[in-house]
Amino acid sequence: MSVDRLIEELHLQEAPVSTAAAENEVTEAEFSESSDPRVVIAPSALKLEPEQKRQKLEMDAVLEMKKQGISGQEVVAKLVEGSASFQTRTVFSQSKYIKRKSKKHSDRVLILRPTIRLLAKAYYLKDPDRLAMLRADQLALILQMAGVHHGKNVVVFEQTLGLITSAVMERLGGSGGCVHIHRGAVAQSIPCVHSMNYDESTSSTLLPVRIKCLLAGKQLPYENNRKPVNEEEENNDDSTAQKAVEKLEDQDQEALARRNDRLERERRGLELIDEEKAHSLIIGSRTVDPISVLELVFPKLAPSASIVIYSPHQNMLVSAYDWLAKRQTVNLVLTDQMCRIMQVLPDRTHPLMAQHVAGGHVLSGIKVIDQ
Amino acid sequence: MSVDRLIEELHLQEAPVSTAAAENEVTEAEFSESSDPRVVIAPSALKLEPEQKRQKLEMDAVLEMKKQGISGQEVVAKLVEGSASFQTRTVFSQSKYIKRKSKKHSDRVLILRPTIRLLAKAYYLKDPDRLAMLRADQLALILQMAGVHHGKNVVVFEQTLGLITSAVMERLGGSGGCVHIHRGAVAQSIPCVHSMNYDESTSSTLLPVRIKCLLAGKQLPYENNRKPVNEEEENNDDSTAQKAVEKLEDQDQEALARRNDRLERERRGLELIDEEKAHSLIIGSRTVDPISVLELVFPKLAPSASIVIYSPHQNMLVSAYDWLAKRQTVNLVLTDQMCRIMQVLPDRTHPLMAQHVAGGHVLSGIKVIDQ
Amino acid sequence: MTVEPSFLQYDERIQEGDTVIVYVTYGQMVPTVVKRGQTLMMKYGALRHEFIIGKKWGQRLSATAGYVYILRPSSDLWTRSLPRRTQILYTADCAQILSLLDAKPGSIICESGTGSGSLSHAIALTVSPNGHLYTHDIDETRTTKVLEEFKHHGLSTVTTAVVRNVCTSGFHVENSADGVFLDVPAPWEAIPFAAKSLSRAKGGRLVSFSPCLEQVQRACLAMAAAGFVCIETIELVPEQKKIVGQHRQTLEEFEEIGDAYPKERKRNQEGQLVENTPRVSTAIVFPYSQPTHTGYLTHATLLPVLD
Amino acid sequence: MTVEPSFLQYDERIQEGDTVIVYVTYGQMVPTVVKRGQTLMMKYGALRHEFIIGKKWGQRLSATAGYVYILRPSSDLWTRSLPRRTQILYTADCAQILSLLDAKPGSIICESGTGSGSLSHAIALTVSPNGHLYTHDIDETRTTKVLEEFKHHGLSTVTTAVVRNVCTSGFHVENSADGVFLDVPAPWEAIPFAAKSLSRAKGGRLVSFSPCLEQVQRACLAMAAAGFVCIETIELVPEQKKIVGQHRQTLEEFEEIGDAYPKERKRNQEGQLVENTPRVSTAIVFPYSQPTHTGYLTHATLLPVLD
Repeated sequence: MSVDRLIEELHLQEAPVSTAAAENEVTEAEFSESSDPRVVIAPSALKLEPEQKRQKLEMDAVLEMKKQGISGQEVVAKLVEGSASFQTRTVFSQSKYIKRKSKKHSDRVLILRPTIRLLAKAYYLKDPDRLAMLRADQLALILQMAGVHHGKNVVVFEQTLGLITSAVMERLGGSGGCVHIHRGAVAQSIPCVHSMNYDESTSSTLLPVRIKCLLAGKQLPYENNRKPVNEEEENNDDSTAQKAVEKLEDQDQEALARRNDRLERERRGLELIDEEKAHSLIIGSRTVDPISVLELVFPKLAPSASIVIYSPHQNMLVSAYDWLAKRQTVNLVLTDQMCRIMQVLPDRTHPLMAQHVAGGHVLSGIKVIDQ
Repeated sequence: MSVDRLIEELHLQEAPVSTAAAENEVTEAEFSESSDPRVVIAPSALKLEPEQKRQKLEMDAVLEMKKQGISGQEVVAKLVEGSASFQTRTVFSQSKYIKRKSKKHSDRVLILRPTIRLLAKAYYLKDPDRLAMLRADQLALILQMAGVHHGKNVVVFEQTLGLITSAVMERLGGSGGCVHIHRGAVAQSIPCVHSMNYDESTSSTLLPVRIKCLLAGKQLPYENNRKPVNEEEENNDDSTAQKAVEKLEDQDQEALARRNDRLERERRGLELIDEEKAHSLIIGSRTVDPISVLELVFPKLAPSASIVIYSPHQNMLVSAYDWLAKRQTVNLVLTDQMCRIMQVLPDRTHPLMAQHVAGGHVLSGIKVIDQ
Repeated sequence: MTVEPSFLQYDERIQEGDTVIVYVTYGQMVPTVVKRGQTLMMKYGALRHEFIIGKKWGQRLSATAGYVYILRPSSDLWTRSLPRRTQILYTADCAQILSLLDAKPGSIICESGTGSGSLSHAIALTVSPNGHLYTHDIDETRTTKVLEEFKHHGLSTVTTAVVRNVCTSGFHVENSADGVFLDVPAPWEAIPFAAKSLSRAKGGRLVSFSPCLEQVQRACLAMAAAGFVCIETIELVPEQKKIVGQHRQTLEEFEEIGDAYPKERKRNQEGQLVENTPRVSTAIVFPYSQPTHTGYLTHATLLPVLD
Repeated sequence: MTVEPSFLQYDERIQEGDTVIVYVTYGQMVPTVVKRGQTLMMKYGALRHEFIIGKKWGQRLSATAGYVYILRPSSDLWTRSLPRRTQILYTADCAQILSLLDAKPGSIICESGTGSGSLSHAIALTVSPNGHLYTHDIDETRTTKVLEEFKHHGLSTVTTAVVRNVCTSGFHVENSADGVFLDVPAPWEAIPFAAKSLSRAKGGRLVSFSPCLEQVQRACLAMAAAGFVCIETIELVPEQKKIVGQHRQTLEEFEEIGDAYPKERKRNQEGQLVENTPRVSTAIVFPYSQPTHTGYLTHATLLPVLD
């Protein structure tokens, strides 16, 4: 699933008006806007027919009408005609139907610039598992507890698709460093960094460091194969082999430059850790035991550094708490937070009847040293 | 701390009017009624002087005035006079002060019959630790998940001061059985049962069973010493020895009758378990691993019986979940719930700024059997 | 001894006429009245009622395409499986409402509306055998249906269902109830009638369920105006968790195999099966999307009138 | 290299003029500006500032009656320890507000009121070095105090504090802000001014904090009327936990020793010390009473005006 598509879908959610909605979005809206607001709890039990079946007008026909420049108002009129259920609705329900369809088929689209907040929301709704269920509100808390701002040196180990790394980079604003600990030869699976399209200044603070190097306690050379592992596609069948050879020299130059850049960034990242200049450590863990990261990084953190550990698994944080409590750490605290959206409408104010609640826990503390 | 005192304090909380308040109750009220509703979050930071210091009129003097039959209104007038801070208050704050004092010193007291709900609330606020942090709303959930009603046979192991046992007894309404598993020779530390003053019919369903007997798999005789262990005070110093001897015969008769009653109830309780007639098992655990109880009771539960386990420690329930999942149990579910009180006042509606949130988790399931 | 079909008491073995809860999978339970000649169709195929009769409660039975469990009905299971005619009150709220009403055997409780009878069953079971539930609804199909269910469930003697708009006509009984429960769009209209239906000599409890805060605000004012005291509004937000087997990786393992959960056992270089790091059971919030609001519960006490 | 005292950057060692956070115990932290000749008095006795100068950040120091740690100031620590002149916004809300404002280095943010400067510090640190915070309050003592603090904390160049009632006079800047934050009793009065202060070409974000729902309702209407879109209200409820060593008893142990937590080691019948069942670390909700509401956060977007 492409990030662009995510961002697009996100717009649909936040946008008061849109044209590009998939038809199933309508059905969802009908659940949450049902006249009995408690309906949303167990929609399956109600066995509502999907909108498609009750609507005789095909989706294709609607799109065709739009191509022809037919106005949103006319499209809605056709939809009302085609709706099997319209006549059986109450007047109130009919007016709601028209209102909803009018919104949906009016001719404006809202385009928003990607922001960390919107990105966090989009990925959380689409793929909470791969994001370690990190909610936008908890990401905000992590940044604040870690004290990320211009000029800070922050070490990040995360399994959240680059979201934490990207958020840290934005807050550094081109000064300081964001050491990103990654597996393999090249930082992979960090779409949240790439999709923000950071300028050179902000990008300059990203310092990817290989786990291998951290484990070895020193920078390692790349393995002997010409191309960095995992980076280029392994598309070597005969028909394309010829072309590949032709491009080889250019590629060599480019690859070499990229590799040198990576090595230089890694050197800076490792140096920053070794010289005890890291002011914050953020761990956003899904499968990796935070203690495994703490063992390598904690001893080298600058005194008075903040440690912030996020995980959907409370027991991992309990173990990490015990680990930190035995070392020199103060202000250790484990928190969890509920984030609820309110529906604010005249005479119908209440918290949303259902929403995504998956999330995690945040452990934070401050490293201190003896006299 | 006596239960009567608890109930009394409880009345003060629920009662809109009362006379018997301790002075510190006033100070608390001032925190929660502060004109800035967010003040309550960190009262310590505000360093408000206690009411006593700002009030020149002594508590004793107020009580004396009341004895003399001076009306509440006059008492309030005196209090206003004596208040060091009254003149410095805003008009709004002054009117609130008078209103509050009028409520406090008016001449009515609200006496409520003890109910399980009020008892649960009182103990939770006063001694959450000894109650395993069992909140009234979670107690309600436990009863409903266990399906307690007239005629049911329920096995209870609890470390909640008798609260769960007492609530089960009330719901049985004199028919069925509440097997109460207890340590020692006699069921101790169950003030919540005693303070409900149940009639004979309701009391007849309480079937205390010694842990010893459950471990032994049969009813054991009482040990040889005349008095049941732990029951009577061990007050045997010389000066009272003589009196003790005089009362010995009467006591012997009474003690014997009580013991026989206990043995008969225990026999019925053990029989109910052995004959697989227990329809529900409720465990309310603080220090005891629920698995230790499950090992003894689960195999003997009637098929289709409900199992409900409460504990403030989630990890105990995770272990119990694993234990049950390996046996024949369906509908296993672990829940937690937030219970928040709303302040509903014109133009000042919001959830309470602070309240007791300690609580636990509830694991429930249903025992099934093979073909 | 053979007893009449009843939620309150039953034989060890299932009889014809009993209501059973057929447990198919987690989240799918089907209530059915056992009757010779009938067949239940569900996910795991067909199950002839003949096979159910005489079996023990809680027993596993084979259907044509899988097996199911036959469970004893309880208030909670009924709530989870009942035929829904309206939006219903779920177990967390039902439990809390019973507690706020101080409901127990012998209590006289008025309820409006009846809806699909989820709470009605919970109340009827709790006040049995000597209490009574008066349930009111404006829709006759609902009261008719719930009366039919009550009959099948052995609850007829403790229940009365009335077609009645309590907001305009008040409750079926006056000066006798111990508790009144309201789940109506305009509770403030019903509150003065609720006060009338409560016992003057004993006083009583009132509980009102409303999804919206504006309803709560008006209800609170109406309660105070009708003489209720100790008015309090609460909200319950349950959270459901599931237990998963969690594999804690070291950085070395992560570097080697990535974040895919490894198999419990793997082969080493000599081809022998070796145990991997054992998994730890842990609770996570699941499902990811959950109900976060049903309604506010406003409760209050009416004091007895002393003569 | 010696740098000016600043929350943004500092030497490895503490210099005179630096603001330090003296960590006394959990929950008790004292901020102080280090100055030769001065002495800090706290729970663990006296600590002469001379002893602080030249020490490493995070170092443990002996006072006359115990020891303390000297911590680097951060936005979170400042919020936890600052001198309170008003009710303040705590870290959970501050963090969320920064996120909802899309605040980052370079952002121009307006805030009202200044209060005790908890959020003001959080914003100033986030928008540094090339952004700006305009903070407004009706009380001059507050703006004066926060300006003094900003000076000590190296934030003067990125901040402006104005005595001004934004509900009647609007904000210090127009058509230039990226975000506006409101914590005022009547936000609806300030919202039209907030729209004016936001950049027309870039659009911007608005966040309003209100404890009461009635304020939220009026604010939402005012936001819609002022042309804001994507209006949403959220509420954060943090829950704090502590880790305790838990002893799991068997029924046998419970029968023998009761529910008192046994010592980690005990003597057996021969008088030898033996290890008891090991304790398991577990998280429980603590403190028992916690904040359950601070306020609702209503946020919205103002779209850019396309010419």
